[in-house]
Amino acid sequence: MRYISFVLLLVLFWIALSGHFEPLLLALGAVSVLLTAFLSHRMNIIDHESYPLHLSLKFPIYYSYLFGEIIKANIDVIKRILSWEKTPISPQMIEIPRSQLTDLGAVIYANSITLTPGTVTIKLSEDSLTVHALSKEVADDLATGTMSKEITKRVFKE
Amino acid sequence: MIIDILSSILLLVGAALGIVGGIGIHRFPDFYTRLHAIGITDTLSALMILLGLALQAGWSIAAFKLAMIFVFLFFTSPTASHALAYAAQHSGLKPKLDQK
Amino acid sequence: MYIAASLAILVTMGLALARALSGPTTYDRIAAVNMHGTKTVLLIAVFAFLSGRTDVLDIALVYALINFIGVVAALKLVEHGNFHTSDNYDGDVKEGEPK
Amino acid sequence: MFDVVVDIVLLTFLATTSVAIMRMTNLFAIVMLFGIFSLLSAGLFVVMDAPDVAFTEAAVGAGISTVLMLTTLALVKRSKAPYYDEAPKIHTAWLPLIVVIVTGSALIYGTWDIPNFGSADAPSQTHVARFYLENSLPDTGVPNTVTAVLASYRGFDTLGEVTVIFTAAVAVMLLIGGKRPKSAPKTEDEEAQDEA
Repeated sequence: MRYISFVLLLVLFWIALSGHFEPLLLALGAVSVLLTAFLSHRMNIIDHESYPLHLSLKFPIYYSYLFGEIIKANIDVIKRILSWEKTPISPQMIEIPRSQLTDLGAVIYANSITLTPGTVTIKLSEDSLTVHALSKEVADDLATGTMSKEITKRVFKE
Repeated sequence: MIIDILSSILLLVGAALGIVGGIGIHRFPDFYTRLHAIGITDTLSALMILLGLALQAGWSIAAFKLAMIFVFLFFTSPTASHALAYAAQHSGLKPKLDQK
Repeated sequence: MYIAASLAILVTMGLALARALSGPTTYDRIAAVNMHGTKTVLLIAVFAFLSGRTDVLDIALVYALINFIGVVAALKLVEHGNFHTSDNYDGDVKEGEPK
Repeated sequence: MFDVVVDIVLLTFLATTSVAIMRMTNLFAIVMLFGIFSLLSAGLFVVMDAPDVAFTEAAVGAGISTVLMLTTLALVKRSKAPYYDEAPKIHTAWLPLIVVIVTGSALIYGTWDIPNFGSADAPSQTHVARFYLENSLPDTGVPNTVTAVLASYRGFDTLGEVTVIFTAAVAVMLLIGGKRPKSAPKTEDEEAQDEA
């Protein structure tokens, strides 16, 4: 199932990038798709974590939320860059609890934190995340754990 | 017509955000804070520029390629930022923190 | 407006280049190189539309990936290769120290 | 017209980068700047209508060669000192300067004979190029003319090149690949990876 969808994805990708349908080129494309699939199989990189097929239906909901957050965070950072104050920023290092159970969930959370400007995940350990935040407000906001709850709700809830 | 105006606005705002990020990496005091400025150019600025171009391209292979460029940037930039921050911290580079 | 956008991107590239040249730490440089790469991708994308040859977008696509590979290779080395080389290096992490 | 502006700006960046590379002593920073250098020159190739060259430059110059140089740095790593030396001794290298100036002026003198960029009566436009542009698609069925010439019209030549590169790669791998030195103990997560 996983492999079938992976090969289908590769085929779609190949066709979309090439846009040619002559038999010779299609054959070359098929060879490259199969080679890629074989190599990925040998490298053992198509599994539950690296190719989360079971979550794919939930990603649109998650990304629509994430884009909202990214835009908000961008506006905040832009204001700080362009502000006339001498020190518009107050950098913080905070540790927040890792509330997701699975590794995949924790990585999604850490990734979301890094993607929103103003916060960068520095370290992901067994039970906490170390985050560098551009300002105290952002850090406090993150410490409330709203984002973590939202992600758990949107990605992992049935 | 509306699409043209919209895509111009997106393009110009995106490019302007790029410059803002560029100012940011010179204005902020240390490496970790500069990462946040780079975050702007990697997310919103890239998104707006590529979206503006995609509006011009319409439904075509070009639009698909733009979408792929965005997806790649979107997946790789947080990985790069995180790896960079982790490596910097691991090697003992101390962030300048607010002393308040 | 393509022209205005590409000029703005060029300015950003210049700013990133200045940061890459001035450092002060190696990490600043890598970050600036990464940003410079992203901006090159965008410049090529805008330029493809400016000149009306959208097949050039393939190159932007390749860049987006290559740039990432370059950065990750650099970081892999920084992390595993005893490579604590901020120019004003003052840490004392020993080789082989567990992470 | 605007092409020219972009050309000039990119060339300025390129010159700045190369001067910076020369003045820098940190090898790692130099490798990163080489990456920028490749990206900039590939950008120039795109502006000057040579997407194939830009492709190669992006993949080889910015990608593989950066990785290779970084790997080399890792292989020759020193145990303690960071990858930069003491500040270089200030002396003026007159001989290299003269050599560079002479070579540079010879090259610039050489460009006077080259036809202008994109001029229609340049030899490269008037001789065989037209034949390949018209015939490569029906002959080989490959849409990209450069690929058609490389892999089909001069396929034997390319085969020779590939053989040389392959031999070189095998030789290098025999020389430096081999077994990993046993002195470096594996970290825990590497072992975990091995087991997985």
